[in-house]
Amino acid sequence: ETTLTVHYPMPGFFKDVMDTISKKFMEENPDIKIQFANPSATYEEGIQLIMRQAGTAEMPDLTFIGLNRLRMVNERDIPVDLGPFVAKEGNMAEKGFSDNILRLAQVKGKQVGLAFATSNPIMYYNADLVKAAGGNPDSPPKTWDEVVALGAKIKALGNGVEGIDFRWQGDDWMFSALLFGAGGKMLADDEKSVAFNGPEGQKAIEVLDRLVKEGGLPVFTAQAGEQAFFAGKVGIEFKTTGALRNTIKNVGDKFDLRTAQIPLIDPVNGKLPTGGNAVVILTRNAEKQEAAWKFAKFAAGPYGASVVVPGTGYVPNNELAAKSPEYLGDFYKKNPLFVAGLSQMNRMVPWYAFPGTNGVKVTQAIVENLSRVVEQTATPKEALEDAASEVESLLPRS
Amino acid sequence: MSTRTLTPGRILRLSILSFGALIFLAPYIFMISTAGKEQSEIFSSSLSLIPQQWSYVQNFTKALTRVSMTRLLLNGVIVCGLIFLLQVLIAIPCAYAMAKLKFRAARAMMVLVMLGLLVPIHATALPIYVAFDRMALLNSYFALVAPFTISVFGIFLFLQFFRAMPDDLIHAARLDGMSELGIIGRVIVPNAWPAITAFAIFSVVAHWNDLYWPLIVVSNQAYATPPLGLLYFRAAEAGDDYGALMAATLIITFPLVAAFLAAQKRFVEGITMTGLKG
Amino acid sequence: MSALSLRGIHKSFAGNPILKGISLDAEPGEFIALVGPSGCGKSTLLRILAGLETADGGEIVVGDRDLSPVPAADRNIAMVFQSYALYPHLTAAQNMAVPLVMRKLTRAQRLPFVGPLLPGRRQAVAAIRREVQDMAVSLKIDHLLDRKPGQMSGGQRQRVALGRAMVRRPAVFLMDEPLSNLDANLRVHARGEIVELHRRAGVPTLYVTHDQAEALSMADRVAVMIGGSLLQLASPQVIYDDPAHVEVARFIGQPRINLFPSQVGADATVALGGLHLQLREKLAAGTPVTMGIRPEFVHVSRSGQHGLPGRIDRIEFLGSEIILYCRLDAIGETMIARLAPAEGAGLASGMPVRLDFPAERLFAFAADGHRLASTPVSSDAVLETAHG
Amino acid sequence: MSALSLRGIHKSFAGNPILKGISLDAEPGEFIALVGPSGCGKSTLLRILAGLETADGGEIVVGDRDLSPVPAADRNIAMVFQSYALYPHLTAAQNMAVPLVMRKLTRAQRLPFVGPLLPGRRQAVAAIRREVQDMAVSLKIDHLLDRKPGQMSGGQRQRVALGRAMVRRPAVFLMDEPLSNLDANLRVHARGEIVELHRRAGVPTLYVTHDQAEALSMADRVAVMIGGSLLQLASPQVIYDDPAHVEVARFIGQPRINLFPSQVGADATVALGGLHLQLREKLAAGTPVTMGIRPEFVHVSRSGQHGLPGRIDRIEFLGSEIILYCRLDAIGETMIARLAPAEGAGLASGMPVRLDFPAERLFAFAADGHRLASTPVSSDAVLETAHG
Amino acid sequence: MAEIAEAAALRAPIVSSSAHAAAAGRHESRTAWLLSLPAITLLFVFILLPVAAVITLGFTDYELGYSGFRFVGFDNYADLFASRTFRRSLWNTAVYTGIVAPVSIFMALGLAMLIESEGIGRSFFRTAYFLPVASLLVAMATVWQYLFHPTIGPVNAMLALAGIKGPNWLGASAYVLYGLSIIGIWQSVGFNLVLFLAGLTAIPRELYQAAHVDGARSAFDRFRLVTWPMLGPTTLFVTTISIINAVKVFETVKTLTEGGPNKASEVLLFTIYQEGFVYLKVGYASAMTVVFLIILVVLMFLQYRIQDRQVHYT
Ligand SMILES: Nc1ncnc2c1ncn2[C@@H]1O[C@H](COP(=O)(O)OP(=O)(O)OP(=O)(O)O)[C@@H](O)[C@H]1O
Ligand SMILES: Nc1ncnc2c1ncn2[C@@H]1O[C@H](COP(=O)(O)OP(=O)(O)OP(=O)(O)O)[C@@H](O)[C@H]1O
Ligand SMILES: [Mg+2]
Ligand SMILES: [Mg+2]
Repeated sequence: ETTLTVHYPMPGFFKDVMDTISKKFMEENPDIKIQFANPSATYEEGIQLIMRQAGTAEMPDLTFIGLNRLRMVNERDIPVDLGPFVAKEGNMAEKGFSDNILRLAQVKGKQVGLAFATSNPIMYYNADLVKAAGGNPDSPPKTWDEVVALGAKIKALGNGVEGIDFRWQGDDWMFSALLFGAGGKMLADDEKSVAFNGPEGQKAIEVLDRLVKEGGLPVFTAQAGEQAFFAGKVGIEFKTTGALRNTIKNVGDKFDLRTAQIPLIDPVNGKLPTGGNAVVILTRNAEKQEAAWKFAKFAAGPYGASVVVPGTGYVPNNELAAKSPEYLGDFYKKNPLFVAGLSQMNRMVPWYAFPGTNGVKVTQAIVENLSRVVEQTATPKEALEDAASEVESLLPRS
Repeated sequence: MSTRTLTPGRILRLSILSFGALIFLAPYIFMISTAGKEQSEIFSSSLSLIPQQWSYVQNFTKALTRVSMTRLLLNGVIVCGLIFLLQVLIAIPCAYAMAKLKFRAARAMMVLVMLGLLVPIHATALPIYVAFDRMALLNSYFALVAPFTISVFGIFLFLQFFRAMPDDLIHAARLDGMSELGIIGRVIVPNAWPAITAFAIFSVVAHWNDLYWPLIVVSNQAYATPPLGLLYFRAAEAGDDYGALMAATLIITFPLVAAFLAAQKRFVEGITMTGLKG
Repeated sequence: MSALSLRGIHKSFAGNPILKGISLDAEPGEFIALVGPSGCGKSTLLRILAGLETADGGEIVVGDRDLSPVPAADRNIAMVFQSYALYPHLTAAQNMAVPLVMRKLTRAQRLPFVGPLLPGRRQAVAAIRREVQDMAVSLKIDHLLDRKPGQMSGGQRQRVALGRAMVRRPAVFLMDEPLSNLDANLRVHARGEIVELHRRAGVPTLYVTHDQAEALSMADRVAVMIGGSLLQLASPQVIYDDPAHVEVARFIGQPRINLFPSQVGADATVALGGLHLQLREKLAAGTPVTMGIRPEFVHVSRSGQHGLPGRIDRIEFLGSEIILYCRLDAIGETMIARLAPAEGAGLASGMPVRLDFPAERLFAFAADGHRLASTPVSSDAVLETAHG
Repeated sequence: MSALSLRGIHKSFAGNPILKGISLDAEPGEFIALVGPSGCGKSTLLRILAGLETADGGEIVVGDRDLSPVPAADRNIAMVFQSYALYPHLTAAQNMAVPLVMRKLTRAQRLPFVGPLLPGRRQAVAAIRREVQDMAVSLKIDHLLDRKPGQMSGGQRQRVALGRAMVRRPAVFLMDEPLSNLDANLRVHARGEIVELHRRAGVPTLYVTHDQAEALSMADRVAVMIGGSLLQLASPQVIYDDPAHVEVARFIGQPRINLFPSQVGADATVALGGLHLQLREKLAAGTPVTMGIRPEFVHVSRSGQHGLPGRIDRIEFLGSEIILYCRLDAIGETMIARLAPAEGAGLASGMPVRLDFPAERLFAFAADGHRLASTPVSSDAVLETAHG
Repeated sequence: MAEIAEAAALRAPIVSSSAHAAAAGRHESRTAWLLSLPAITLLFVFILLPVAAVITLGFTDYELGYSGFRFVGFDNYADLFASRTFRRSLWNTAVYTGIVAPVSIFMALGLAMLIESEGIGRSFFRTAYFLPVASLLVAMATVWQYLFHPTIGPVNAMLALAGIKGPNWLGASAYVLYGLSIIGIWQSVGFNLVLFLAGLTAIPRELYQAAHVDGARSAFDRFRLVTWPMLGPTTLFVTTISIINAVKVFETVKTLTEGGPNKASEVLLFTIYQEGFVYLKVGYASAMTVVFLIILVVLMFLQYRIQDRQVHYT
């Protein structure tokens, strides 16, 4: 019998999911026992834990790591290369792991994990407010111009109602959504110079600026924005689809909650960053690796997805799960709010991870400059230029 | 002085105190109210403290069942109890020596104590973690307790308190044939209850609520402390089940409040040095 | 061999010398009263002896053991503190039991929880309880045994402090004004208890007091400490009747001795009020001296021939005696006389009187204070040398 | 009109009655000494007067103002605490300046930072400094003005505490054993200062003391408090020569009065040592009474005819006097005699003596303690009624 | 009290220093050593050694997750002093401490005295003001987010009632430090309060009685004459602890603002944490820790030396 220690972050999202999956897994594989290490509150703390424990006896056998941090972890040589396992498995696509999906958890061609829960940014809106502001809740805005216009109308309702909340804080994910949506890129292909200050980037940051100036996007902390939306005081909110289940619970029947695709600056070439995490194998013990691979496959597979999606709002990371009525087919018919994320799956590209040791700092620099735009203490151009030069200086100089 | 009559001054005093208490308690009032609300009811545009639908039972049931609350509370009691006991046993003799004995190293000790006060656990966590790992001590009560057995705060607090004690009292004890340890146990401690109780409150509260260190050294849920347990109720990216989170928080905070209520008489009981003249 | 000896004890506070070489030997079982003006260092000396304060110089020997390196707890000295120093958290009974518990119970027996289970503890504790009870009865505080110091009056606290020292059988007793807060009867009673205890224990006792009656009546010898030095250490009678120093004479005696400045006359004689003394030391004429006469030897007559003329300034009634303050006509200074109430009948302020005294009761002191041995010379003429 | 009057003050601690209805009137400028055994409630009474403790019943009137509702700070009473209660963080000078600063500077002038800028403050502060300095000189602590209480001896602290009370001009002075830690000379000196100050201030003073000399010599009237009641309040002379109660007689007088149990004989007479007294009250024969005679009236002769036969038990030397403890042959009780040293010459322990005393000095007390008025009856026969 | 000192023409206090007999002194200091030995040992193991490790790391380029490191001399320090973030967080920490420490000290002192002089509800008030100390920030963060919410928050709702437009307490860079300060005060008043309450009990009642008799009529007079000076040691202690705790502010920043917006709430410990554990640059973070410690040690020592002289009377 093999015992696997599994670590995961954000128990608020994943505890039930993990319990369900592991229970089912153990039923199917009686010779493998799953035990959970104490979960970490956030992705960051999870990574810290793994870094500290790497190489020690405390290190778990499997963990779940944010997609944008895979690169950093890989540079420290922490995850086990899953390439050989994939190769041995052969027909991964049949099991729902298309190349596209495998690629989400690859770093420079190395398969460091299997995407477990994936998300993309969507638009949430308060249909009641939209109606009150004279909009049509059944045809949500499709372009940023429409968003700005609708936001302004909602804001004009007064009574403390804000037009828009856009989750720009914390990391560069939502900026990526604007940037990728305009067809832009973070860095040049050689990863040596900044590319986000190009025209696409300028368009992206101007959208943010307009959201503030015209659309009624106030300065919120992440939680404050969310809370205000729950309270029915915000018309339109842009954030991950992963928060859907929670949002539904918190809104209850206070108002008519709807979701829709997030507008793209370039509707043709626009892409969206993939959020979420991947299951990563850490154990160096060959026997355990075998068992761990089984679990990883199972968790990231159709069954896992069928548990994760309804439980959170993440989009299925397994194509089989999405299509097969055995798993989620019916779910989407019954739960139209979840469709927005699903419908954007074809646009999902990996969340860009910066090279070098300053990877995290780079995202921080971007966020800080975004905050200047939101607080209107800098023009979009200034902020973008500053961000670009700061990021430039943080890139590896080799 | 009189407690019977309501003078204007007294009314003013009472209103200041009550108003302040209301403000200080506001977060708790909100917390208690939230613990009884359905998730969808929590964030709403109108501030209402009374839940529309009483969900206390559901929320508390959730808090009690989703984590093994008894295990957590028991761990909390064991860890805090051990820490406090060892801290007191180690800090009091040291503080006594520094306060009342002529002692060359007292000055150097003072520097150490101040340094200890300033060093945040965040700074020393990593080396200690590595050392514990090398010695395979992680995931144990030992790992949770050991780094806190030395409380510089305690030494500092007791030092201040002991200094104020009259020397004659200690002199009398020496002549009565007490050893220095005897003096500590029979004279200093009984007369330092306010300080010890105050310290107990701080120590227990700090370690009961400590999240940082348990998070680092404990990965086995058998040793999880209450706040670690609380983490299951919290998330980063989106909201969480706030009603249950607040319920769990209340459950975890309750023992502290009870302990405080029991202790607070002690530290204001007033040990006056009435055995002395001058 | 002396039971307790101090040799050249020195002590300064912040550069002020307080004790300037105190040396003192006590026989086994001797009771020495230590008296001196407030602030002269009496408490300091006791504290040094007890090991609570370190002397700047000097030696303390008890039996034949040098105490200097011995810590206070091991010196086996019992002390009554001037400030009582009772344990505020213990009742009177517990306060008094402490020294016994510390010495009579073994370390193991004193342990909490375990201790009470050990053999012999019951009996020991019962014995202690009895001793405390007896001591409390003899100090008349047995009704207070359950009170804490905060609930007692000053005198009651003082008696508890006394009891705490007295229940022990130490090598040396030190008492720092142990009766200062007691009323006269209680004081007399406690005095008796202390003397009794002292006799039974037979250990040297050093007793600081401001009450001369106490010092003179209880002590085998009285040590008079003034200005950081021991001026005289002798039996009460000698201290009183034969003071070695003007300060001793001034300090001992109630009301205080009458002192008048004077000068050595011809042939090394001195005079006061018509009385002449022959000094044994051959001092040159004109050397300043001080003449002293105790108030109880001053005889007051309303119409005598003898004696110095004066006038009554003030009469003080003290119950069993009367104190007369008279201004001497010749030198304008005050002479104090002590009379039985009967003798004072008929006297009133402002009355002219004659003050007379026997020559053999006159003391002469040199300018540096030391006593000048002298013998009376009979003469009847009032010499003017009496004036400063 | 009396300047201070207490009416029926009651106080209990934890159910124990301590003060059982104390009433007392003081004239303006009167000095009353309050004496009584340790623990009888003297300090408690002063504390009630000062407003530091609340009485369970009774009234306090100063001038014609009922003080009961007035808080302590507004009573304008100066008090010397038995335990000194000095502010440990202030120097002697600062301690003494406190009451003046509190009363002489306006609230604004006392403010930090702003205060010193106000007009008049400089002068006021200078005046206070002078007063403190003067007071310190008169109490002989001017060299200690910069010390904190922790650096002073017991007696020095006590004088600072006294000084703190005396710099003021209050409506009433309360002093709780203010001189207990001083040596005799200093005490006499301080006594003089207090009396002087009292005279100048002309306000009623309540003075607690254990020193009878102090009480008798300083006070206009002495209040004797025993067992929670005021047994007698009268001039020192009356208290001593004419005690109203056996407890008063027992309490006042050093050494204490000789008391013997006796019985009323025929015709309401009582007898002791062959002396007969006629009682004014017509008590039945056989009623138990107590006879008293003060030691200074006991005449000791080695070979007299008169008086009770006895044997010397113990001789106590007190410098200016001698105390004789004699055991009476007939009843086995001790009679104390007080003699001048000269009279005692030749006496020794164990010697048989005769003890004699004048009939007009005999006191008779009823069984409940009150004094029985009596006149001597001349007779020479030694009556056996003297025996219990 | 200035006027008392002045009226009494204060000269320099006399400090006693006595040379002592070597033998007795040796015994005493041996006992002292024995009594403090456990503490010294543990101090060494859990504070000095780790600090030494931190100092060593400060000279390396160690990064979490990598196994090896290189000594880089003072490079980290050079980077540090060039860093805008570090300067910013130094400034923010100073502002935060400057607000939280004094306010929480004086508020606690005032409350302690009000509570002690009040007959009824003492337990209730003590508990009410103490509760924040016992709060678990993991959960409280949510509550504060809500209370300080710019649109639906009760705080701004109250302000609106008074006609004031409430700021965005935790979201706006101009206000975030004040928002955090309010929470900091809320958390530390109870802590200081308990210390003051314990300190108040140690004041002999008799001194208050003496003050009454001496004519200290108003509560303020008695406060200045007795309470304040007698609380000296407690106040010194509370001040020290308050400053240290304020400088060590971390959890609120971490859970509520993450140093944002735009570094407006970046404080020292958070920066250290961010560098060390989020950016994983342990070497650099260690250097920062060392600087942090040096600043604090110097600061505290000055404060302690100055005040200590004034508050102990023996
Ligand atoms: N807080 C208290 N609780 C109980 N009893 C008390 C308290 N305070 C004083 N007493 C008792 O009240 C009585 C009177 O005390 P008080 O201090 O007035 O005596 P006193 O006459 O001043 O005695 P002394 O001469 O010894 O100072 C004493 O018997 C004392 O034990
Ligand atoms: N800690 C100290 N610092 C400075 N001077 C001190 C200290 N302790 C005592 N003194 C001084 O030393 C002298 C002797 O003090 P000590 O207490 O021995 O006097 P004492 O003879 O007992 O007086 P009293 O009869 O008043 O109790 C005093 O003048 C006192 O002011
Ligand atoms: Mg003394
Ligand atoms: Mg008293």
